[in-house]
Amino acid sequence: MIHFEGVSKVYEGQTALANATFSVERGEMLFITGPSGAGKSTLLKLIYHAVAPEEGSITINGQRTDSMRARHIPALRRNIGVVFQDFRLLSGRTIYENVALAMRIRDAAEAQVKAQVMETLKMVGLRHKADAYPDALSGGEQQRVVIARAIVADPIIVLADEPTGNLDPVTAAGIMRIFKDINSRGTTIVIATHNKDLYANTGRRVLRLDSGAIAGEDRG
Amino acid sequence: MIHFEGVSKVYEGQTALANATFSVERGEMLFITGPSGAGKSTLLKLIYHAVAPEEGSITINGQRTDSMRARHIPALRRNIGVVFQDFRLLSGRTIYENVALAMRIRDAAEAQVKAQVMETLKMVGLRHKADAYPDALSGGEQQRVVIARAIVADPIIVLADEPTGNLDPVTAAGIMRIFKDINSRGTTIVIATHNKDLYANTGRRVLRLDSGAIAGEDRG
Amino acid sequence: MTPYHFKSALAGLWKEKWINLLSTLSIAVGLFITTVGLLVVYNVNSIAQKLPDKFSITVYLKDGISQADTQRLQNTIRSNEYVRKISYISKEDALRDLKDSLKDSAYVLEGIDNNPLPASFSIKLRKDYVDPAKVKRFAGQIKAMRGVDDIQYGEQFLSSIQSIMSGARLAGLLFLGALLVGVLFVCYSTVKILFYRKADEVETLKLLGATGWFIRMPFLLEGSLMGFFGGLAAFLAGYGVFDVFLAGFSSSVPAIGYFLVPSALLLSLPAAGLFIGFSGALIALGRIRS
Amino acid sequence: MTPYHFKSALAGLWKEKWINLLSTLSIAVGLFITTVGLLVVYNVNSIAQKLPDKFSITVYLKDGISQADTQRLQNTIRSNEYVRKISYISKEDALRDLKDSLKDSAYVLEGIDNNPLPASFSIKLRKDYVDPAKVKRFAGQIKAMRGVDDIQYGEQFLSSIQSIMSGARLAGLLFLGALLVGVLFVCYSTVKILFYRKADEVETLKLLGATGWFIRMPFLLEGSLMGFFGGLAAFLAGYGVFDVFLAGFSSSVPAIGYFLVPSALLLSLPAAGLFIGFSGALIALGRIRS
Ligand SMILES: Nc1ncnc2c1ncn2[C@@H]1O[C@H](COP(=O)(O)OP(=O)(O)OP(=O)(O)O)[C@@H](O)[C@H]1O
Ligand SMILES: Nc1ncnc2c1ncn2[C@@H]1O[C@H](COP(=O)(O)OP(=O)(O)OP(=O)(O)O)[C@@H](O)[C@H]1O
Ligand SMILES: [Mg+2]
Ligand SMILES: [Mg+2]
Repeated sequence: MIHFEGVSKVYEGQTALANATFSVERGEMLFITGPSGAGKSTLLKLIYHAVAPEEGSITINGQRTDSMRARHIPALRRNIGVVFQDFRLLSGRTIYENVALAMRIRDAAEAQVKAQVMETLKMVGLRHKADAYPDALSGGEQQRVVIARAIVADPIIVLADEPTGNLDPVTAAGIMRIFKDINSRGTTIVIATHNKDLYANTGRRVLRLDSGAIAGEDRG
Repeated sequence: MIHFEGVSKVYEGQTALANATFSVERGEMLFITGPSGAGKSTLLKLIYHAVAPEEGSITINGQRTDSMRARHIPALRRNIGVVFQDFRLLSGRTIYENVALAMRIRDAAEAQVKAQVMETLKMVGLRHKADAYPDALSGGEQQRVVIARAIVADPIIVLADEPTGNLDPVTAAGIMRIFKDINSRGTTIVIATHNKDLYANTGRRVLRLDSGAIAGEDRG
Repeated sequence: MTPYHFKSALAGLWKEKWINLLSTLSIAVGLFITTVGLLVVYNVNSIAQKLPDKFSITVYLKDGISQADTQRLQNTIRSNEYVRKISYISKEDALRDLKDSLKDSAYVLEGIDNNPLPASFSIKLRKDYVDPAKVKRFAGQIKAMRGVDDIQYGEQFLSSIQSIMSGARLAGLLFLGALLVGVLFVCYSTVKILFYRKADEVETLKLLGATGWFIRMPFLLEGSLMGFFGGLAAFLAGYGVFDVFLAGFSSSVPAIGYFLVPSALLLSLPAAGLFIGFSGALIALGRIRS
Repeated sequence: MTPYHFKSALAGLWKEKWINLLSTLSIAVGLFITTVGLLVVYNVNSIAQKLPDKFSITVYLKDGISQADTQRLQNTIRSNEYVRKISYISKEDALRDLKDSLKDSAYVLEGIDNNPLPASFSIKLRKDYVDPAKVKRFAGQIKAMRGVDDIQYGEQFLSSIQSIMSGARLAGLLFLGALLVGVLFVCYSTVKILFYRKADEVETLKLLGATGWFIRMPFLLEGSLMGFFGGLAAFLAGYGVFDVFLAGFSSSVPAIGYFLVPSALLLSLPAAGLFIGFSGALIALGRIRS
């Protein structure tokens, strides 16, 4: 589903990812871990093409994306749901509208939007906040809105960047149950996290990054 | 140092804190924990007067602050260093300038600013990023800049809201060492967190919040 | 454009209503100033256009010319494409005119018994031919005709009409040009500055997989609506000032009564505003690259 | 104001140079349009001011008045506060003038041997007294003097001067007023919209404990600098257009040569810009409450 071959990303002299080669199978759930600044977010950004690599090839769902034409990028991104590390909620729109956006971009019918948005908000425990604006939510509530937006449109890949950084252990476990659930229905999931609890005893693959290099791989 | 007496905070019908009474002694390090949306951030905001309580009295450093005149608020805030949950870095200024701001607000001399900012950036491991802009930093790096800004001017109180949400365990432990260090030199510290590792086995007081109420207190 | 885009634009306008109102008023002010400028230039021009009406050529006829010859001459001249109007002034008319113009001093003429003044034609030209070179050529043609004694026209008056008209036209065009460019620029930059702070929102929409047009649509609608309402405000202001206020003043200051306000100009303001708002938003957003 | 504030303002200007440049140019355009408007009104006014120069009163003297009486009369009139200039026209001068004005028809006067025209004074009034009511009163006084036969002045000309002047003045003031208010508003709202997106930054500074003036200072400096440079750009544009461009055109279109550009107006533009930028920023930031 996702294949990196010798991929490197350099920001103005700062190497964020160096010669990374790895694959994620369809329907897999992969964890990425490593110290602060190791390149986890960069790796995810390369998948949804927020940044392009300096070297190497990236294949997503059978399609080469590293040197993709700009006009094909939106279609690629519509296949991917992203939990951004910095949230990226639109402050001028309600929680409902923020989550609905992911479906509107995909031209979903209004009735379907409403049903699916409300159901997803219920899953993350925020149905009662549908009409609030992001500023009126706690940090953890905002993070759950971002998670809802990432999964609401049933993308074939979900990328989650530190999705539980602002969540208490109980809520975090709830979110992980949701991820496991959609994963079991076939969605490929990649989670970048520092939180060992998320992958401990799951038996899932864990990729360790250090200073931009893949430093090892084991099972949680 | 900090005393809350029957403090309540209500946002448009949503009770964020209800009838909270507690004290923090000078030189203490207090943890606040509780599920997402429990009112931790609200409690900290009441201390640095980002919001005012509907009921109750708040005393900081011997001074009633709940119904304080607007013109006295800046002086109160200059006694307090805050690690904001949402970072609040100024995107138009370099890391150096973001951290230096906390000292310039206090009218520090330029030489002192330079020395202290560089030392603090070194403490959080970001000396080499001094000239970068916040956008060019990873999530965890940004969080450490916020921590540096909160402590650089040696405030008498440090409030940290989920300060390790984006940090790996090793870096988080480093930050906790810094907090312990400045605490041992007399600074009062209040940390709101979900991360049990931060307070486990420290013997410090831990305040548990649930749905805006103080649900209990124990020692980590 | 889906109902979603429309609702989204309205919500966007409402959420930040004060700053949007400010931008709308900026556009209104810009359009209003342009309107005033257009009206001033239009009026100066229409006054300048009337000047050639006052220009005339006098053709003195030989003494003793027959009535038939006079008639033939008049017909020949009248058929010329230059001529708008030709009138005959007999010897008696000329003397009466002279007496009228002498007014109180007319008694100097009292001793005269045979009329020494010649008969003449007074010719008014079509506007387009009131031009020094053309008039000179035309005058030459007429002077060569049989029965014409002499020809006279205000060469100086003619060249000063020319100079005033071309001066007014040039100044007006420069002023209008500067005004139009300036106001378009200000409107555009108002929209651009307004949308500048949306860069983050645009970035997020792109990362979510939105296409360029999906992202642009609400902004284009917002810009168009602001422009439209700006134009409407300018229209109302123009209507208020020109139709009501000036009408009130013109009773005490008659000159103002001659000020012309073509209502088509005022009526086109909302459309102009809409166009400016739309294109301003389009340019302000620029190319949206993923 | 510390060096920090100054550096911070410069860094702020530089970090977002394009949008700041756009705002600066908006201010420049606004000031330039105002300048053009001021110049137009100034010139229309100075033309209107010259009209009274053309107004004169003619005092016809009785036939056979002695030279001494004429002299005394002239002294009396000259000493009146209304009078700017008085000149004597003898009977001979009057006849010569009449001959000149008759031009080709002057031969009608050839048979005349005794001069029937009266001597006269031509009086020019001080500008402030060229007013229908005042002139009427003054004319009455003179007519009552010994040796004066009749008095004549263009009553119609006088009232049309009046009407043109007050019309031009009113239209000019309205236009200028609208322009000034409009341009000030646009400049202000440009700065306001520009600083709107800084609301977040201001909020953060407040939460860090900064006082109102600490927060305002860099913005005031930014606004002032943008205003100053906007004014400078307007000055350069004004200088370019009026002093260079118009001078070039005036050789082909003489009317343009009479266009007056008071250099004090152009020179004050940078200061005006600075003031607008500063006060715009001050108002845009509003009260900063903690
Ligand atoms: N836009 C950028 N310009 C320059 N350097 C960048 C940029 N983005 C990231 N970097 C650098 O690249 C390195 C990797 O960043 P990345 O965000 O991938 O780290 P991360 O593993 O996600 O860290 P964290 O756990 O702190 O979020 C960091 O050192 C960071 O400073
Ligand atoms: N400005 C606001 N307007 C309305 N409701 C608010 C506002 N800020 C917070 N709330 C609500 O108050 C409650 C407490 O919020 P608070 O931010 O204190 O939670 P928290 O304990 O910090 O949660 P988290 O761990 O998720 O950061 C939440 O339910 C939140 O939705
Ligand atoms: Mg990251
Ligand atoms: Mg919180």
